[in-house]
Amino acid sequence: MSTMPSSVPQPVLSVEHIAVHFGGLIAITDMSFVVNQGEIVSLIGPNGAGKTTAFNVITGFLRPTKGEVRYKNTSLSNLKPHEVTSLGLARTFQRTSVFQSVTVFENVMIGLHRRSRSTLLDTLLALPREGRAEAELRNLAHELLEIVGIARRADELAGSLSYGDQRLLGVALALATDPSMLLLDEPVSGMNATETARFMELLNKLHGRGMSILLVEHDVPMVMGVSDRIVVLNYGRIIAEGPPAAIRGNPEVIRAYLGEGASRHAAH
Amino acid sequence: MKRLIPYIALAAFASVPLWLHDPYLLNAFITTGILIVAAMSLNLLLGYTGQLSLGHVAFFGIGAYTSALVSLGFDVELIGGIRVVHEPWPVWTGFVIGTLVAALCGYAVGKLSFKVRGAYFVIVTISFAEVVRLVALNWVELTQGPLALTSIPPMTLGFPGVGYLDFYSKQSNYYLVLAVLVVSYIVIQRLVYSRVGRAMIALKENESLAVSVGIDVTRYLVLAAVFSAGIAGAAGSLYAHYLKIIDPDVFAFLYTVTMVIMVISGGKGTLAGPIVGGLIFGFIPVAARSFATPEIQWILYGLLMIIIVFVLPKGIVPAVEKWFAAPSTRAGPEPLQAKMHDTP
Amino acid sequence: TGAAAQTIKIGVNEPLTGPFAASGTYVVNGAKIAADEINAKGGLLGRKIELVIEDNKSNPTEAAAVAEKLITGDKVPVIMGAWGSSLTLAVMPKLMEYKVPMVVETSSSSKITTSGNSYIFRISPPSSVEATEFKSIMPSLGIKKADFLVINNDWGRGSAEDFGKIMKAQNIQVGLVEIMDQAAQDMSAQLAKIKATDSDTIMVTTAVEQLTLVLKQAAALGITKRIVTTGGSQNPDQLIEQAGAAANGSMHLTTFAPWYPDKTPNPAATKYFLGEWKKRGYAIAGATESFRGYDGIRTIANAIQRAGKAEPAAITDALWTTDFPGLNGQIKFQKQGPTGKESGQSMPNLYLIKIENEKIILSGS
Amino acid sequence: MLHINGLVCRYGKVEALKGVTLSIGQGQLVALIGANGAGKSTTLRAISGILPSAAGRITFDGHDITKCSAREILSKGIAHCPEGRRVFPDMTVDENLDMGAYLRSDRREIAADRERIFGMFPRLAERRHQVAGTLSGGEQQMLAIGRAIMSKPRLMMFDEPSLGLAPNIVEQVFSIIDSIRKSGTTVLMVEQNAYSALEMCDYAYLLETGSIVLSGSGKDLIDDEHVRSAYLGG
Amino acid sequence: MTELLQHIVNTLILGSTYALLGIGLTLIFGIMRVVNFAHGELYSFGAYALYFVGVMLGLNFFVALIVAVVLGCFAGALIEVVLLRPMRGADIDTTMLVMIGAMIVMQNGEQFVWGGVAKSVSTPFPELPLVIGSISVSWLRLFVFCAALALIGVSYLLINRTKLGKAMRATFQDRDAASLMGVNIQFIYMATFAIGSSLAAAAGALLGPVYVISPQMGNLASLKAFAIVILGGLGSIGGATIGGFLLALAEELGAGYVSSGYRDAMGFLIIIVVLLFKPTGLFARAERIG
Ligand SMILES: Nc1ncnc2c1ncn2[C@@H]1O[C@H](COP(=O)(O)OP(=O)(O)OP(=O)(O)O)[C@@H](O)[C@H]1O
Ligand SMILES: Nc1ncnc2c1ncn2[C@@H]1O[C@H](COP(=O)(O)OP(=O)(O)OP(=O)(O)O)[C@@H](O)[C@H]1O
Ligand SMILES: [Mg+2]
Ligand SMILES: [Mg+2]
Repeated sequence: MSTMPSSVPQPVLSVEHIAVHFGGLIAITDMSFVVNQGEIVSLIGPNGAGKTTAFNVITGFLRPTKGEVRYKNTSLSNLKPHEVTSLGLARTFQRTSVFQSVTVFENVMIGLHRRSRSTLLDTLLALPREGRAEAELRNLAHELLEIVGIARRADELAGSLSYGDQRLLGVALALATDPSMLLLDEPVSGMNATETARFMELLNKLHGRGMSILLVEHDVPMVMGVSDRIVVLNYGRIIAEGPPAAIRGNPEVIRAYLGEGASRHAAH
Repeated sequence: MKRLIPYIALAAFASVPLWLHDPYLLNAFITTGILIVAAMSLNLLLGYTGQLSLGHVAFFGIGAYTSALVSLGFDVELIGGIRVVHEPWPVWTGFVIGTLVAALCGYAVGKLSFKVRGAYFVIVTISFAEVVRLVALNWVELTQGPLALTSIPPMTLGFPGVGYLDFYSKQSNYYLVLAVLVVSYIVIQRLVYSRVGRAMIALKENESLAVSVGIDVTRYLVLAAVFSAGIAGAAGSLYAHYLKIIDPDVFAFLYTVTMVIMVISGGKGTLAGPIVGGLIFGFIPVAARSFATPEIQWILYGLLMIIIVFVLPKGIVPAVEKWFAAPSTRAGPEPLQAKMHDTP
Repeated sequence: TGAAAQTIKIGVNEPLTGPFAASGTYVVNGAKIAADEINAKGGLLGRKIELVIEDNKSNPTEAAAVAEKLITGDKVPVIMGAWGSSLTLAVMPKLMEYKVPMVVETSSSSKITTSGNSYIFRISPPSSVEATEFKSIMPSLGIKKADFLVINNDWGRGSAEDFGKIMKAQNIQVGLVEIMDQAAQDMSAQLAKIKATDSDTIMVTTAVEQLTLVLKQAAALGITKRIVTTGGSQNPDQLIEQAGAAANGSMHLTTFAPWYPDKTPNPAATKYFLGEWKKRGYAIAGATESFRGYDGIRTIANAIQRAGKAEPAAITDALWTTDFPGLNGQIKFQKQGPTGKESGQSMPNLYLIKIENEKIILSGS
Repeated sequence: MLHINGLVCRYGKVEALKGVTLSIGQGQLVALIGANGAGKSTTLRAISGILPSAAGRITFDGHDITKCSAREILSKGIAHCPEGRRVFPDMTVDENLDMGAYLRSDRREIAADRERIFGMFPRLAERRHQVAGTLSGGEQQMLAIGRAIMSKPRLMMFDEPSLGLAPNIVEQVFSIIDSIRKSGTTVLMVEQNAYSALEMCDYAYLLETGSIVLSGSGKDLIDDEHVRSAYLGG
Repeated sequence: MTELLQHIVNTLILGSTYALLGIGLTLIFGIMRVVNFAHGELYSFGAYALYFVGVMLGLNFFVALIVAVVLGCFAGALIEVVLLRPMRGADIDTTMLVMIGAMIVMQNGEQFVWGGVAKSVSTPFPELPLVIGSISVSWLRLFVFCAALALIGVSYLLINRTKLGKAMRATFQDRDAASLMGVNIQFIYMATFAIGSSLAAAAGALLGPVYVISPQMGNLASLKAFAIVILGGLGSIGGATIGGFLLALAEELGAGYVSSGYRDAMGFLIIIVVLLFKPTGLFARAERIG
């Protein structure tokens, strides 16, 4: 897991000429970009530009009209979402998404589904292996809750958490699948500046462990702060790509996305 | 204390034939027990995966017919003039084959549910049950159609040469049903208290999220459907060999409704729910017989259902559990009401 | 109490709720008339008789449970029941188990008397008996080709088979055999298909509600073929009342002819029964079903009287020697089924009636 | 104009508000800030009548509205743009806007307002016949804001209006809110984007675990040490 | 050929009544998400109401028809207030159980009050059918057909064009948001259930005279109504209408050309097949993820 970012960029995720149409509506036209091993790439763009749609295509929830996505040289074209997850690609959702009526702890236990090695037979016959596997999972679950910082709410029902805590739980769920790459859809929306800063620390920690991250976010300071590279989408088309500094100054990006107050936002 | 309850209940049930000698009540225990097994199987689908199968009686009936036909033998001509003759086999093989055939049908329906969900799944299961009923009704050569399969032998256990145990008396049938019930209970318990059960709950709660953490929806729905149908088939087989006659009425919608009543009133998604609900709704008709006219018996039955749901909307067992749990640890806030469209 | 212990209990196992509720209730009403009549005359063996009436909910499982309750709980020595064939078939193993006889008043499946249950005594005719008797009436109708429209149960299917056999033997062509579901209300599709054939007669077997619909829908489709109904559950009066003009011209094979009490085998009893029926405010339409309940209880009472005690074995023996006039001919049980385990079957009379101008005309017996 | 006194709200047995007291003057823009789970949304829900309060009193223009239904409260002039968008997913953008004007009957004005909203958010105009459930997150947020404006309230409550919006749209939304206030409508705003909210408001309250712990002008709060470290990222 | 024409005419007539049953349930099940097992009982309620007013009180047939529909509306409102209002917020299975209870009580109540013997109602329409060439159809059924089409049209406009219709849809998509828009939630719940019920009662009152009226008449009606609603796609009036005609066609042709024993099986097979190809019914709405 802890491969150091090598000097020669190793593309892990490559999106190749993706197009998505909904009936007559074109959500994405010919989109291509890569994410390298251990990199944090942000996908930004105005509302309705097609960012979430791109996530849906990458994670197998949506079949593209055209094009292909590859992860570590495996084509994801015909994989179902759970198979994509098994390859080590995990996502969070833009709208808050947790298992509402079970506890926070149980949520993470569900998230750990893929990590258990017990088989149906173990389960039915209650073999000792089953018990060991379960105990292991419980430890992992506690660890994960510590990592995202909601361990103190472990026994509450997930549905009763506040908005921000639910988003953290969403991240814990994604981490539970033991991913090598994370796709985060607006993870800090609904968090204040201080909470956002804390979340950036978490991202950096994961980054430090070699995790590749694709981030969709409208919080410009945060995006500028954590990204190695930024891809800008507008009306389903990539209009700019490059390091944060270059993007911040790009006039087209300012017009389409950042707006006049960009400099003011950046100040904080 | 809580751990002991199942054992105490088991001991209590095992003692019933020792002190209860009224054959009519014992008969009520047996038929109720059979329906409870069926309700438990429905609970696996409804309570744990959230898929409401309103055609559940199809698996029950398929188990009953298969088991009866295996033990009675048949002789049919299929399309194309192929004649299939089956000589009677020992009854217990009927039980096994009935269970397996029902599970196989569960597999098929589970696969279907890969495509259709929610309300649409409900209607597919109803349709499936109706089609199966109509086949049983119209394929007279195999099933005798409305003429009913009669003279079905009682359940026997054993092998040629070793000796046979036959379940003719009420007492033996009672213990047979109890045994099947206990085995089903254990199987369901093992499933739902493992990662399989967590996967099912995840599907019920939020399917796209479940998928995104790597849970294979189809696999777990099919798994639940197979076990559920198999257990229902086993119950159906017990029914056929106990009643000794079956006709296409075993596919009546009323039986599904009865199972649903037992599950929901007792508490869906709890292990003991179908048993508690089953005992209540199995014995109300028996009790009501003694003091009310037929229509009034039914009306009381319906009213009681409404009242139970009004007073204990989550079912009896969860209410009792909540009662016993210390208020500080258990009574968490009510979760946000899940919206139909709150899926991510 | 003493008085209660003194009564002779007779179990009645009938559908009082569910799809067969109407018919089951008719039969029970007939049974009550018989019981009251007997008690008014001083009862049996010096004791009153008491009907223990239980609802089998039109459901075989319940029918079996009810039998269990009647026999083991109420300790009845004899039962009447259980209307539908599948209900009766479900009860039969219980009779064997507890060795209690049952008089079957309505069911028509041939299996009931041929499966080797020696506690069964049936007073209603199975369709084979009906068909055999119909053979003598048939020539007068001049049928050349007949289609069938029957209810999808043992009764309908059995009729189609038995009547078809008899017709073929008489060189009458048998065309379509169409089926209608027990709960179906719309038979237009089947009738449209029948309308298009070259048959001259439609043989219909089902109970009165569905029959009403068949007649109305046939009229709506402009079907002019002769309609002959079988099975004895037609209630011609109800047909006239509910189908109106659509019933005109239809013919019905029935086992009871209350419209012409003088032509029945036992005019005095018929008149008494009809008088009681009216006095109690029941719709006359029900008489053709309820008389079976009346005859059933009288058959049982007659057997108990001769047996001299209200015990199952004695009653079974006495039933074998029954020979008394029912409303519809002599009740007398012939042996049917495998030797050594025979069931009893009585052979009632059969009438063919015709509805003309909303009146019932007796056209053959 | 709006006074809240000792408001207590519970979810089951959990006390989310433990006696909140605040007031809003006519024509003011008031900001309510606080951490996740502090009870900001709960406060708004209680005011707009979709959540019953366990204790306390809410008065609007001197009338007690504590026990009023959501419909009555809206007809008195308080609108609530809820957290998490809550658009009607199976209805089109147009129909959603119609619902915003549910209690109004001035057809011509409604049509004009609708066009004004399409002017503010051209994106919505492009999508007017699309069902709202298939809109992107930000598009839904715009719709939710537009829908709330359609009801023409005297007190407008926004729960995190900038949530999920692109920075240029956020700017625009804040300027819309500013112009709403300028047109005489009172505004109560909950915002995680605390800096912007505090900058533009007349008065602000800080809510922590169900109680108001601090209040003052926006400037006062920005300068407060605790606020800076806990909400403004230090 | 003649037979086929007759089958098609039958399909139209039968389909219109199926559609009527279906749209009533579309409101209650498709929009409100109440699994209303009592729908068939409201159908038979309508039929018995017609019998009571038209035959026992002797009012004019058409007046009786209208009274029956109005009574159905009241019955629906009553059920909503007494049985469903206390269950607000309970999950769908729990309310389903309440409605099963209501079904059992109503059906046996009917039998208790009216007895098990079927009732029939005579109508002012001529008994002789209308014959066109080789096709014939009864006047009563023709009237039922027209009345059903009219009711379907009115319902369509109500749901899709009126403010009330919009408020209904909004309420059941997001109750809290709808109440924030000023919708009177309690009223909408009651009105929706009452309108759905009155449509069921209308179907019963129209079909009562065509068939016979019995306590069990609702059983099949419920089952078919569910099938129709789902075939058409939840919540779509147009879908339910087409679903109704499709089911009638499948049954009619199934009985006519396949086997009458499998008449009902045809309908259910069609449903399975349609749902396999279009898993959310004929008129599905787009859903999105993420
Ligand atoms: N299922 C669908 N049917 C029709 N249109 C859709 C569907 N899903 C998405 N769209 C449209 O496609 C466009 C892209 O949507 P997407 O959700 O990808 O935007 P986004 O970039 O994530 O925006 P935001 O920043 O607001 O979340 C939007 O205009 C949306 O309305
Ligand atoms: N439906 C609910 N059921 C139970 N508890 C709830 C519910 N909604 C909120 N809570 C609890 O009430 C408290 C206040 O929640 P509220 O949503 O008002 O917070 P908030 O200040 O709006 O937070 P955020 O910034 O995350 O939106 C939290 O502790 C939360 O867990
Ligand atoms: Mg998005
Ligand atoms: Mg909030």
